[in-house]
Amino acid sequence: MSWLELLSVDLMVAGIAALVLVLDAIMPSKLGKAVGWLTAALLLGVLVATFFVPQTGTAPHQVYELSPWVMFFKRVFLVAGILGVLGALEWLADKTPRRQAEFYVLLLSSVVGMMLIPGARDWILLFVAFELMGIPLYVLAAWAKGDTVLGGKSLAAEASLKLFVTGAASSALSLFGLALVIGTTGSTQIALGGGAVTPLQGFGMLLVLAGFGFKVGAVPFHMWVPDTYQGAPTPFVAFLSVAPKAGGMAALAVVLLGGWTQAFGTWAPALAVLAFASMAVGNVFAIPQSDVRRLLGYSGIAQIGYALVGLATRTEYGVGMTLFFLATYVFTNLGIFLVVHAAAEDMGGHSTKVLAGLSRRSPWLGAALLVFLLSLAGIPFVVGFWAKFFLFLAAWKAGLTGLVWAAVALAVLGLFYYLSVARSTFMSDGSGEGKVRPGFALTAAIVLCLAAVVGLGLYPTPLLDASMSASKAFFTLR
Amino acid sequence: MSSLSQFVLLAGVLFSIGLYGLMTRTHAIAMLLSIELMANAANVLFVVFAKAFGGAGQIFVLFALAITVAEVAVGLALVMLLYRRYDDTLLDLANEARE
Amino acid sequence: MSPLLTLAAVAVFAPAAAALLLVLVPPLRKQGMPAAIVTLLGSVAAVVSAGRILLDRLGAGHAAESIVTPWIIVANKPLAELGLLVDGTSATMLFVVCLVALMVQVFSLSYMSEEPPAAYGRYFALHALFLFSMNVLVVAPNLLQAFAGWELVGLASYLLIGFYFHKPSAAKAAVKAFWMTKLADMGFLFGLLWLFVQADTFRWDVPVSHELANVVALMLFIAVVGKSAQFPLHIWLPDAMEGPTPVSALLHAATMVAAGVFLVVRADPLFALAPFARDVMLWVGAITASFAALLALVQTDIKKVLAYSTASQLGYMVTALGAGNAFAGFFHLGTHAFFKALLFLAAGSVIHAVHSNELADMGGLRKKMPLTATAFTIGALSLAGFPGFAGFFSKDLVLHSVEGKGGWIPWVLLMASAFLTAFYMGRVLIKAFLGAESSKAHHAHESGPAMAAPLVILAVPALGSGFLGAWLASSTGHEYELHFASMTPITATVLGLAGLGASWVVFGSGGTAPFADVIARLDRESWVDRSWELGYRRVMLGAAAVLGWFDRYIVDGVMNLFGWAAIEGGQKARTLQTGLVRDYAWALVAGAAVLALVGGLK
Amino acid sequence: MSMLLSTIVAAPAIAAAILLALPASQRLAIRVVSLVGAIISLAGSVQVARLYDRGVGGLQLGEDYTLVPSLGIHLNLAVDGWGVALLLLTGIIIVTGVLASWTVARRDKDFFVLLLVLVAGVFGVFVSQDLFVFFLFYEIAVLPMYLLIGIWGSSHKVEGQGPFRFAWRAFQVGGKEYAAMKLTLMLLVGSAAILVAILALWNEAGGTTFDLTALQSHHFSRQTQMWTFPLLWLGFGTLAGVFPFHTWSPDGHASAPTAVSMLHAGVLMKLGAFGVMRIGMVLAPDAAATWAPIVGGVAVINVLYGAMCAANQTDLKYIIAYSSVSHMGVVMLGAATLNPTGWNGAVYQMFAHGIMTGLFFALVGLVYERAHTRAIAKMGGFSHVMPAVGAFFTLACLSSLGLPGTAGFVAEFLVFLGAAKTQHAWWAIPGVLGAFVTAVYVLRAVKTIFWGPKPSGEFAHLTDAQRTEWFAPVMLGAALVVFGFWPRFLLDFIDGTSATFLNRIPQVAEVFFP
Amino acid sequence: MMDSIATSVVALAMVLSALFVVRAKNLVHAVLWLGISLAATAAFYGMQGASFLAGVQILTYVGGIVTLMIFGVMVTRRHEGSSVPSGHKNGFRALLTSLLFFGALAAAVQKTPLEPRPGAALQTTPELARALIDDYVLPFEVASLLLLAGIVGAVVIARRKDLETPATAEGRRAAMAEAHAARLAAMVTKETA
Repeated sequence: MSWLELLSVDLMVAGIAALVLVLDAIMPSKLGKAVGWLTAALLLGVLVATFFVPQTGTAPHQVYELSPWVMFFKRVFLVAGILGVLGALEWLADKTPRRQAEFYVLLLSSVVGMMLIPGARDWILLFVAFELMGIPLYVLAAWAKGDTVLGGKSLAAEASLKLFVTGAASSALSLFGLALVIGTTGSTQIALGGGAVTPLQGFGMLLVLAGFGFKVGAVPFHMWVPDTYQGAPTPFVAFLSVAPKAGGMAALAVVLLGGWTQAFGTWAPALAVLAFASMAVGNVFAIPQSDVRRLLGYSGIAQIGYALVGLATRTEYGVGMTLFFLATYVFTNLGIFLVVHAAAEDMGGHSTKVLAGLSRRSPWLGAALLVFLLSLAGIPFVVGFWAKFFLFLAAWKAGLTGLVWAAVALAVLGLFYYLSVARSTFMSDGSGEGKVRPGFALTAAIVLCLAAVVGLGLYPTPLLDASMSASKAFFTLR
Repeated sequence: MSSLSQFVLLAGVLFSIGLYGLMTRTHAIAMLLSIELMANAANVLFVVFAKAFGGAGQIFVLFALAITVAEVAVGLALVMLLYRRYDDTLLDLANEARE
Repeated sequence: MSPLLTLAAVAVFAPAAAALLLVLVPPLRKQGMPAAIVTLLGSVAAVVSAGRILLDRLGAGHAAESIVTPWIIVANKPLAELGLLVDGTSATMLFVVCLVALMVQVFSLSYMSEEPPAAYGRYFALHALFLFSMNVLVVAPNLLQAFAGWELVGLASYLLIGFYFHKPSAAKAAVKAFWMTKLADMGFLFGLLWLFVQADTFRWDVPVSHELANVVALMLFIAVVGKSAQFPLHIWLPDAMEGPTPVSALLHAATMVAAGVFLVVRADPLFALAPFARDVMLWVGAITASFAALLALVQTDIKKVLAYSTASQLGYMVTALGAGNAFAGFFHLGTHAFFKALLFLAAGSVIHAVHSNELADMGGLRKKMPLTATAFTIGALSLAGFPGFAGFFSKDLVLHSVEGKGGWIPWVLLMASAFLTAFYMGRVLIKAFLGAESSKAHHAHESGPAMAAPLVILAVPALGSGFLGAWLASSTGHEYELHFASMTPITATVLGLAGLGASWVVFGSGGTAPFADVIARLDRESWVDRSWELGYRRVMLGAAAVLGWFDRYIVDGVMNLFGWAAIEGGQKARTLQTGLVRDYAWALVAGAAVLALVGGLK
Repeated sequence: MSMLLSTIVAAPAIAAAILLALPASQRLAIRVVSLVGAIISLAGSVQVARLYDRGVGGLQLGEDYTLVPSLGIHLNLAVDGWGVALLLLTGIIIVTGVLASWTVARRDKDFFVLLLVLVAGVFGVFVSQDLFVFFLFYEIAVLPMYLLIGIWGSSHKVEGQGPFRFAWRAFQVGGKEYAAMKLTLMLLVGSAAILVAILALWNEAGGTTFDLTALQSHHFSRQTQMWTFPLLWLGFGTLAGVFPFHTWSPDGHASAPTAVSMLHAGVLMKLGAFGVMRIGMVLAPDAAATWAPIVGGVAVINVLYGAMCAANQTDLKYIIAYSSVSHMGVVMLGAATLNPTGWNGAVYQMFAHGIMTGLFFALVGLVYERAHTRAIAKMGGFSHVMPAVGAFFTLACLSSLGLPGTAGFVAEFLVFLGAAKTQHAWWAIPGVLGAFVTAVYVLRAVKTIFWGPKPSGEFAHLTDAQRTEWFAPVMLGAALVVFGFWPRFLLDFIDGTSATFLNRIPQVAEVFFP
Repeated sequence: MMDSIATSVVALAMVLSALFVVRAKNLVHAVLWLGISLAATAAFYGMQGASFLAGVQILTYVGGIVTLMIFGVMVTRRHEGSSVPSGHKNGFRALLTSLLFFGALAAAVQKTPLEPRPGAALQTTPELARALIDDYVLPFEVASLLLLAGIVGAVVIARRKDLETPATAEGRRAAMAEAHAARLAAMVTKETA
């Protein structure tokens, strides 16, 4: 057995990317939507395959370590990838028919990058994987470069440049920090080992934390989020808002909990501050927003704050809950962006005003949006409730009572704007006419998300058990 | 103060200069230049530490260079996009999302 | 269950069944006459049972029979019980109530015949409800059941006063009656609560300390003041005359208003331990007796004369109770029930004939309505304490019991009231039945047998029930003695005759009462009424307005403030996000620098 | 294992799921399905009352399904005596509520779905024996209210006054969306407090189980109790309308559609009081005893203040809404007594007030649907045209002012008696005064609306209750009288459970259960 | 001694040229200063014994990136001529923040004893090569994927032909020029206000 087998899933995804690229080169104009369907189908195949490939193992030189923890993330990223592909499929074929394949290639590259993160045990691999996840996103954010976006302004350049500049800057920041940390130890292993943390290392660690903080959109590294969410193509934002976040969280977990376990005195307070600031800023800034994508951007900042609380627990329990949170967040946030996308395409804009009366024009989309909103707000029998509740349980158990207080209070504030969206889309009748009819792939993606959100809301145990055993594996192996 | 500390501070100065540029520049490419300065400062640090403590610092620099190249390629493409969209390369122009 | 209790149960539940039937089967009620028949059947059953019980009690001394069942359970123990208590007092009261009720209902058959069928049915349904409620009160084995009955008769009173609910005045009077009595009933409730907290029971005859007895008795007496229209809560009773006249006869003269007196009689063991409460009662009763008698003098509405007279007579009873002679009060209650019901029914007959309540519209009716006139005269003489009539005996007993109490002042007040009573009754007799015929009286004629029969039947006890005193006393376990030769009865008789004579002198020639203007002002612009009105409008509604404003604009305002702060805060905050990349970069760097600073200095 | 309780909870939820599958055009089918779901729940509740062995007491008819094994969360359903009473209440209210909503015209499918979801939550709360599941159902019961009021509610306008006038700019005070948002946010702030308390209790009990019986047997440290109890009190209390957190209630009830007001004032507010007693006082007994003076003090404010505010209202729904605030004060007062008399009274008042206020709102809905106004000053003489409505309204008023023979009396009497038995006997005084003030404003309302000359003009041709509209008044009115005359139908259930719970409060147990 | 003087000179060059990069008014000059700074860095690498890196630095940075930048500047410049304003705003705030950062670093350096580990040696070029294809072969492969993605991305974005015909592009250009003037004017008024 070659150690490449450990990477079979990642190789398969990379292979799909290559296949798509080649197909596009051979017959560029004949593919149409087929390329999207093919990608989705193959990704689904990979998702199925994840259950039949080796689940544990270590690559030579301790560069990479496969475990249920890693497999959990891989599946999350694959699901996000499938849903992202399905959600974008029709929009791509319609709006940018001549560069569909490239979209999938870049998306898949990013997915490969993400999938490598949770298993990385070496800084070099982690850093490269992290960048592999990030760089395609800069490009994808600018995808709608030519067309006039709904509402009249093309925001592609703005969306991608803001993402890029802040992203590149934070890369540089974490690179500098990394130099301080690993330069002084002389080893590229993430695991720091024992011994006291020197001030210089502490300095570096928090720079690295800042760099990761950018990717997950934690305050104060969050500024790009609303602009990018608003300007980038919505189906892509659906993907952007969940998968890289999960990737960033995985990196944080690998580094902080896996590598710098002993140095928690340095980073734990900072993490708590980031968590609090994210929850506070996200929830407060979201209130006056009228563009749903922008509102969801701030909401995403707040949601990441909750997830950070889970990491701040530093317990197996808390990490398990964070995994559960992230996995459900994939369905919820992807779902809500896809619904907004579907609605906006037919209603002509993303503002709450334009989306008013959605549930009159398409009852099931209106209901779906409501369900996703409730899940984000943490209302029972949709999965978001469990996610939040579990996190709070873990945090309280870990003694982070202050953070729980803040989180609970701010969650109520969050309800204010989630309900405002619901008020517009579900309650008011609006003025427009005509049905809202998303395409088949988009419908399929939304229905999948909806089924997951409701199904897991009714019976969260399978996912919770998977999260817990992933977390357990992580803590056993570290 | 040992020469090592001085070299760390040298890298720090370079990095801070990059930061300064990042925060003051309005031209997109000028910002890119500042980011290059920052990355370069980090590389300097790697090399300095690699010499003092051994380890794979140089390898890291090699990877960092590769990544920087990719970033710059994408970045410049985005600057072109900006230019095409606004007929200029001032980043301040890209401020239409917020209402 | 003994036969006696079974009979008592019949007396209670026969009207209840009638009421329930009429509620549950709307067609029956809406037909009118069937409803009357159902109610009457219930009442007849009740009267027969009550009569049978009374006969049974005749020779039984004051032995009581009772049965109870747990009604409210707390901590696995019965906290409150419902049941039947039959002794001399309740047997007598039950019979009086049922008989008068039946008479009034029979009278109503004809009196209310002009009502639409639905209203007619409703009327009788309410009567059944009332009789049930009153009987619940009468046979109550404990204070709590008495309270339940007490409140229910209040409800019946409210609904019956408001029977003509389309008339704003009737609506107002009904609500006023309920409010005033409910206000007073808080005393009952507090008394109950306090008694139970201290003594852990609701029994009538619980042995308690003087202190507790005083407090509880006073509380209960507050309720009596309301229900029995004592000063200063008497003001609802005249207004209650807005109800149909038979209702006034039954509820607001004979039975319901006397419930207060009955309550005190029942709770005599408690009141016996409460000398202070008794003193209060003595004074309140005496003041009410004289004050109401004075006001009765100037009323132009025949029913209002009778209403004030009722308040006055209730004052007599309360004074007697305050003087410590419960039997005197109870005896007067019984005789009063008959003669006052008779008076009201006779007045109803007159009103029915002339279609007016005003004395001015009557006059010279003795020729047109001889039977009615005779009945009214019997009632009036009985009320005035004419020797040999029922009222004479009971009033004598009351006056006798007051002798020497409170420095003779209550006695003097009651004596004065005795004079006034005769005086104003003489006035009514003269104005209504003697003298010249008014235009309205011209077409008056005697009513049918349904109205005549009750008058005849009630005239009998109004005349003769005074002679039953000794028997009543024995069956309720009291001493009874006649004192004809002493000063009190002689004075009272003289004053009564003097009152009649004076009225002949004053009113026979068409004159008005002396000081009529003064008294009238006392009545119409009654400071009592106005004080209550002020209390309601200014104090209560004023406080309500202040609190309502406070709730809407301060409490709610603070909540709105939070919402406002969230929205405004969000609006203000969004300006922090400038949209400029260099600002984003700055935030990024500054954040990282601060973090790193902390990390480096740790 | 009997499936009775899960049937009761699931029936409305399944009915809602069926409704989702029905096309919106099948209007009759939608109603019939809803009604069937509600009736199954009611019948189940009646069956529960029949099967529950009062002699044995305690938890019965238990069902246990594992929900999240790793966290010790079980869908653990069982009823105690309180549960029986409140299940019956909920069953009655939802059946009558569905019938009272028969005429909802706009988006009726959505309406019934939300209504049924809400009521499933309510049933769930009353039978949950797992703290987590309890909270889960509690949240479900709260949230649909937002949409129900926001979509089907009615609006009016309240101009700003007073020192906080400026805050009126931020929203349309009095509007249905304002009411819905205020209600939801306030209630969810409450749930947030509850959540924190639950976390703390769970953690201190070992962090392995949410089972209420297990938690009950754990003695929490006094320190934890002292701060979790107020959280639970105010958290649940917000839903129970505890002053000054009652302010969502008048606007919410006034804006809500008929059935929603019925359910909300009739059942949901009870959820709050139930939570305070069942969770707060039972799990934190020491703190409950210590805090009782404050809980009771605030409760009497509620009673009197609510009544006085009601006396100042000119809008019929506001009158009823404030009366709910006042009556829920009675419940909380009963709870604060911490003696079996007061607790029996509190639970009985939950039932009595639920029925009574359900009747009120059903009738107000009837009147409003016909007269299209809620300003009582505009009404008058309605008994001429709708005598039955008038009669039932009067009946509700009588129960409201605590007339013997109605359920309201038994409840209030027990509460006042319980209050008088505590060291704070003065509580009974404002309590009884509140009942008097109630008499003033309800009878004034009857007089103004239903009495007086025959109405003319627009109100001349109003009609009495018709067809399905009869059910709600008849059922609820009958319940008021039946349970007023023979309280033991319920009290026997309630009593045993009160005693069990009170035994947990040491100071109380000594006195009452030596 | 000679060593340290040479190092100081190189370091000075690095810092000064970096300063010019961020302060130069003309963007073209800034890019050229960056080239000098990077070249000085390469010299520094050489002095530190990392000669392979020095070579790579010259090739990729000075030879590749700087050229690319110049190219980018030229393509996106608005007017003919060699001067491209590079913009400079919020200098004071940025200065303070940079100083804060540097101060923090200096404090951390001050508090950290930094003594070179005896015997530690820089990897030689063969060692580097071996590490790259043995220890770090996985990251190496990933980096190739990353470069591929970067290239694909850059091409996709830079490519102009997607949806536009030359005519629409021309129209859009004209419209944009107008809009641009308006925006600039607005920015100026905002600044002055």
